[in-house]
Amino acid sequence: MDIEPFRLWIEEIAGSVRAEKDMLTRLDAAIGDADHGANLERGFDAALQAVRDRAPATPGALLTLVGTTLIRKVGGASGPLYGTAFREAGRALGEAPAVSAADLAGALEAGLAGVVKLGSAAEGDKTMVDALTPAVETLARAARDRDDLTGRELAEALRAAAEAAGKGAEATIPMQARKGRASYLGPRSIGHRDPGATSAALIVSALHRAVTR
Amino acid sequence: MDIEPFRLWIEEIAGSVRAEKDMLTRLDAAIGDADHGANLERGFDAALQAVRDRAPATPGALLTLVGTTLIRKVGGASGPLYGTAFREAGRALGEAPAVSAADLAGALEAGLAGVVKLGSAAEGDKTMVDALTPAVETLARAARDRDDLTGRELAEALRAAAEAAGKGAEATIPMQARKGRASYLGPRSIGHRDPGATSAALIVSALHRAVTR
Amino acid sequence: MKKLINSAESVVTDALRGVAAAHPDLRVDPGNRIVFRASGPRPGKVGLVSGGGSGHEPLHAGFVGYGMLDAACPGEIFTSPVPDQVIEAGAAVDGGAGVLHIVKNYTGDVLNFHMAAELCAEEGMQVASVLVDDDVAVRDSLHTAGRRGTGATVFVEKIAGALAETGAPLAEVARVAREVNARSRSFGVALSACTTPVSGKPTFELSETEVELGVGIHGEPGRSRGPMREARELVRLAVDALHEDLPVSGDVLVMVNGMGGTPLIELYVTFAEVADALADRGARAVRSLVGDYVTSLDMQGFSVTVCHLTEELTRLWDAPVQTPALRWGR
Amino acid sequence: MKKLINSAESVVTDALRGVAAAHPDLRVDPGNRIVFRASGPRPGKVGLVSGGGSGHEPLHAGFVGYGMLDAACPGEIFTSPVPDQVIEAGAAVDGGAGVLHIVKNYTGDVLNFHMAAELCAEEGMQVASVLVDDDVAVRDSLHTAGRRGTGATVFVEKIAGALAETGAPLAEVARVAREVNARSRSFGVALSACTTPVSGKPTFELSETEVELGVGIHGEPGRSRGPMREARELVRLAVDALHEDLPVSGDVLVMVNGMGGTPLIELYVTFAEVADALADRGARAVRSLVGDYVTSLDMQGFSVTVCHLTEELTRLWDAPVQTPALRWGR
Ligand SMILES: Nc1ncnc2c1ncn2[C@@H]1O[C@H](COP(=O)(O)OP(=O)(O)O)[C@@H](O)[C@H]1O
Ligand SMILES: Nc1ncnc2c1ncn2[C@@H]1O[C@H](COP(=O)(O)OP(=O)(O)O)[C@@H](O)[C@H]1O
Ligand SMILES: [Mg+2]
Ligand SMILES: [Mg+2]
Ligand SMILES: [Mg+2]
Ligand SMILES: [Mg+2]
Repeated sequence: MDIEPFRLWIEEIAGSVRAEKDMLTRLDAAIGDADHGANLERGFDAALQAVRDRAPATPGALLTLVGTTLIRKVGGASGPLYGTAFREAGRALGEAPAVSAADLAGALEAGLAGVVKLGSAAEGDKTMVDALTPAVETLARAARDRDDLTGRELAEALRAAAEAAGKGAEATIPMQARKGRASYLGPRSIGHRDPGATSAALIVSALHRAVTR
Repeated sequence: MDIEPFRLWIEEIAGSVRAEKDMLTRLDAAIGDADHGANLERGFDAALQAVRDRAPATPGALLTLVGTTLIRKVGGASGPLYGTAFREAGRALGEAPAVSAADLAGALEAGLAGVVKLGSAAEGDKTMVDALTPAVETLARAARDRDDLTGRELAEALRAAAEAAGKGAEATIPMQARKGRASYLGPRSIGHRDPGATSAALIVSALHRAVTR
Repeated sequence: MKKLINSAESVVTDALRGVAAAHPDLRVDPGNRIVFRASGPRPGKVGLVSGGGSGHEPLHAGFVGYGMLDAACPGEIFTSPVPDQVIEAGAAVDGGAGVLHIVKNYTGDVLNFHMAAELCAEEGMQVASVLVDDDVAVRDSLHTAGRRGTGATVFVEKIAGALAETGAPLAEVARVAREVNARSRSFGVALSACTTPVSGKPTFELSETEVELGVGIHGEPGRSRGPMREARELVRLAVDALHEDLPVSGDVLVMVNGMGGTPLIELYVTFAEVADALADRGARAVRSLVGDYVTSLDMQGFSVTVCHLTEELTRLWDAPVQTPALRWGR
Repeated sequence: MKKLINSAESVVTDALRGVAAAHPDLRVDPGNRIVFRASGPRPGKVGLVSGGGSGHEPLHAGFVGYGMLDAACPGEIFTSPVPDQVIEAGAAVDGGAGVLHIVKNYTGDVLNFHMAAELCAEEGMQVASVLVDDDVAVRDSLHTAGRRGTGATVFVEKIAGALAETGAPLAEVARVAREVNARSRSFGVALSACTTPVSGKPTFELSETEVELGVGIHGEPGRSRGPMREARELVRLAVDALHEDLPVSGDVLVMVNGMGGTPLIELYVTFAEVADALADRGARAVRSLVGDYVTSLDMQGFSVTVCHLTEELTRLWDAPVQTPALRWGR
C-alpha cells in the first residue's frame, strides 16, 4: 500500500463524520455534552485540509500529520485520544513510502496502545476502546497468520475489522460507563450507545472503503 | 346609610377581587405587566383587615382608612389611584355617622376627581376612568333629580351605575391606550379590555351588592 | 413554571434576607423593605434613594453603596414600591443636604414617589426628583405616559452617586442626574417573555422564529414583532433605533444588558456587534458594561443603552464605586 | 432555539471580539484564542493559566486580571481547549517563576492540559498543574474519571492568584491551590437543561414538575431526578450532599451560583436558605458570592460551593482582585 489509500481514508472519515455528525452529537447529548459530532467534524475537516496543503510524502508522515492536527484542533477527550492514535500509528510506520498489511496492523495496534496509555480505559469501560480493540485484533489476527495479504484478503480483513468495530460499539449499549463524561451518570449511562465507540466504528469502516475504493 | 353598607362594600370588593384575581392578572398580562389581580388582592385584603382591626366609626373615616391602606400596600399605578379615590371620597363624607344617597354620589364624584387629578387620564384613554366616569355620572344623575332616594331607588341607581361601569369597561376594548403601561403598546393595545377599568366595574358592582345585601 | 422560591408571596422578603446575609456592607429593613448602606447617612451628603418593582435585580438594591445609592426601595415583583418605603428611606439617609429620588418613568413609580415626595416636603425634608425615561421604543408625547425608564437608570445612579459623594448640593446632583438621562437612550429586544411567580405564565408568546422589538423591562411586549435574525442584524436594528432618536457620535458609554436569562457569552457576542455598529457611525465605546444590570426575571434578550459622554460625566463614571453589582477604583 | 449569535461556528471568536472591545485591561489573541492581562507578565511572578470549554462565562476569561489569572484559554462550547492554546498562553505569561495550570477534572481538559504540560516541560518551562474536582454529585473512585471540577475553580483561581501576586514560588502557589480544592465541595440542581448552539436542542428533558439533582456544568444530567420543591427544600438537599461528603462547620466561604438562566432575585432567595442551612449545622457563611460565576449557557438552577476557610485562605480571598467578573479592594 502506498500513500493513496491513507489519503482516501482521511477523506472517507471526513465524509462519514460529516454525514453522521448529528447522530454522533445526539448520542453525546444522551450521555455526554452534545459536541462529539462537531468536535470530529472540525478535526477531520482540518486534517483533510492539512493533508491537502502539506501533501505528506509517506503513509507514516500522513498519519502523524493527521494526529497532530486532531490534537491541535479538536480539544475535548476525543481530540488527544484520536490524535494520539494517529500519531502513534504514524510513528510505527516510520518513513517507508509503502507499507504491508502487517505494517498497517502493527500501526493500528500502536495507535490503540497510545489511546489506552493516555486515557487508561479498559475494555468494558464504555469508550472508543470497546470498538477499537476488536477491530484492531481482527486485522492483526488476519495479518499475523500470513506473510502478506493480497489486496482482496486485506479488504476482507478490513471488512471483518469494521464489522467487529460495529459490534463493539453496539456492545457498549448495556455497559455502565467508567471513563469520560458518561461515567458521571453512573447506572444511568446504561442503555445508551457510546458516541466515541460509534465514531471509532465509522473510522474503521472508512478504512475498509478507502482500501476497496 | 350608616357605616354598615360601607363595611360590606369593602368585604364585597375583597371577595370579588379574590374571585377574579386571575382574570384581572390575565387582562394585565395582555397589555400590562400581569400584576393587577395580585396588587388589588393584596390591597383590599389589607384594607378589609384594617377596617376590622381599627373599626372606624363613620363612613368617611372608613373610606379614608381604606384609601390610606391601598396607598400604603398596593404600589403600582392602581394603588395611589384607587387609594386617592377612596381617600377623597372619605374626605367628602366628613365625620357624619350616616349619609344620604346624594352624599354618596358626591363622595364618588370627589373620588373620581381625585383619580383624574392624580393620573390626568381623560375618558377614552383606556383606563379605570372609562368605567368610573359613567358609573359616577349615572348615580349622580339619579341622586340629583330627587331630594333623597328610597332604599329601593338607591339600589336601582347603583344597579344602573354598575351596568354603566361594566359597559364602560367593555368600551375600553377598541380603545388605544394613552395612559399607564398599556400605552407603550400603541396601536397594539387595541382589542384588549383594560384591567383597571375591569376592576373599577367590579368595585361598583360590589357597592350595589353591599347596599342590597 | 419552576422557580427557586419558597412561595410567590414571599419572594421579595426571602430575597431581602439573602441580600442581608450576602452583603455585610448593606443593612436591610425587612419590614419596611428598604436596603441601606450599613455605614448610615454622611452629614452634608445628598442622600440618593431609588426603587421600583422587584424582578430587575441587581437594580436597585445591588447599586446601594459608596459612590452610588444610599437606599433602595424594592416593591413587589414588577410593582412600584409604596410611598411609606420611600418616605422611611429618605428620612434614614438624609444627611441634612436633602434627598434625591431617582424614579423610572412608569405611572406606578411616578405616582408613588410623587405621593412620598409631597409627604416628605410637608415634613420639611428637601426632596428633588429625577425621572429616567430613556427607552426610545416608546414614542414620547404630552398625551401619553411618556417613555419608559430602563438601562439609563444605572448610569444616572452611578454618576449622580459619584457627584453626591463629593458633597455637591442637591440642585447640582439633580442637574447631573437629569443631564445623564437627557444624554442616554435605550432599546431592548426580547427572544422570550418572562414569567412572574404570581401569574405563572409567560407574559407573551413568541414563536421559535420571532423576536419582540422594543420590549419593556416588565415583559411588556414591544413596539413590533419581527423575525429572529443573527446577532449582528438585531444589533443594527437596536442601534438604528437609538441613532434615529439621538444621533450617536463621539465618545459614548455603552451598556449591553442581559435580561436575566441570556448567557453571558451571547452578551459578549452582542457587545462586539454593538461596538462595530457604533464605530460605523463614528462613535467610540470608550466605557462599557456587559452583563445583567436591569433584568426582567428570566427573560432572554438584550438591551443597549448609550450615553453621550462629556468630560464631567466620564470623570464621574470613573470615580470609585463599591456596591454589590458595580465596583471599581477603590 | 433562539440565540444571540451570528452562527454556531463563530460564537467563541465573536465573543472574544466582545471581550476585547469591552475590557481594555485584557489583551485578546483571537487567532490562538487566548485572553491575557494587557499588562503582560511580571518578572518573578508565577503565571496562572486556566481554560476549558466555553459556555461557562465569566469562567475563565472573566477572571483574568490583577490578583487572579494571567491567561485563559477558551475552547469551543463545552469542549476543552487544545494544547497549542495552553502552550502559547504559558509562554506568554511566564515571568520566569513558572506557570500553574488550573485544570477542571474532565477527561478532555485533563488530557489536553497534560499534553501541553509535557510539551512545555520538554521546552524547559517550569509547569505545575492543579486539578479541581469539587463536585460531590459524582462518586470518586480510582476506576472512574473522578469528580468533576465546578464552582471551586473560582475559589482556586482567586486564592492562588492572590498568593502568586505576592511573589510566592510555584510550589507554594500550587500547594495553596490544592488546599483550596481539598477544602471545597459543590453540588448543583437544574430546573432546566441547556441548549448548545451546535446541537440546537436541550441536553435533556425535564418536565414541569421535575428537577435534576447533582447536574453537571455541561448540561450533563445529574445523579438523580426528583420532584420540584420549594427553594428551602432544594437547598437542604444540596447542603446535605455537601455535608455528607465533608461535614460543614466553622467559617466558610459560600458561592450560590446561577447557571446562566436563573434570575438574580431567585439566587438571593437561594442564598438566604443556604445561609440558614449552614447556620443550622453550626457553620457561618463569612464570605460569599451570589451570582453567575460558572454558567452552563442558558441552564436554570443553582449550585452551591462551600470552602472551609483557614486564616490564610480568608486573607488571600480578601486580597485585592481586579478582573471583569470579580473586583474588590483596589
Ligand atoms: N479515558 C478515555 N479513554 C478512552 N476513550 C475515552 C475516554 N474518555 C472519553 N472517551 C471517549 O471520548 C468520547 C467523547 O468524546 P467527545 O464528546 O469529543 O469529548 P468530550 O467528552 O470531552 O466532550 C466518549 O464517547 C468516549 O468514547
Ligand atoms: N394615569 C392613569 N390614570 C388612571 N388610571 C390609570 C393610569 N395609569 C394606569 N391606570 C390604570 O391602572 C391599571 C393598571 O394597574 P396595575 O396593574 O395595578 O398597576 P401597574 O400598571 O403599575 O402594574 C390600568 O389598567 C389602568 O386602568
Ligand atoms: Mg462530548
Ligand atoms: Mg400591572
Ligand atoms: Mg405593576
Ligand atoms: Mg466536550
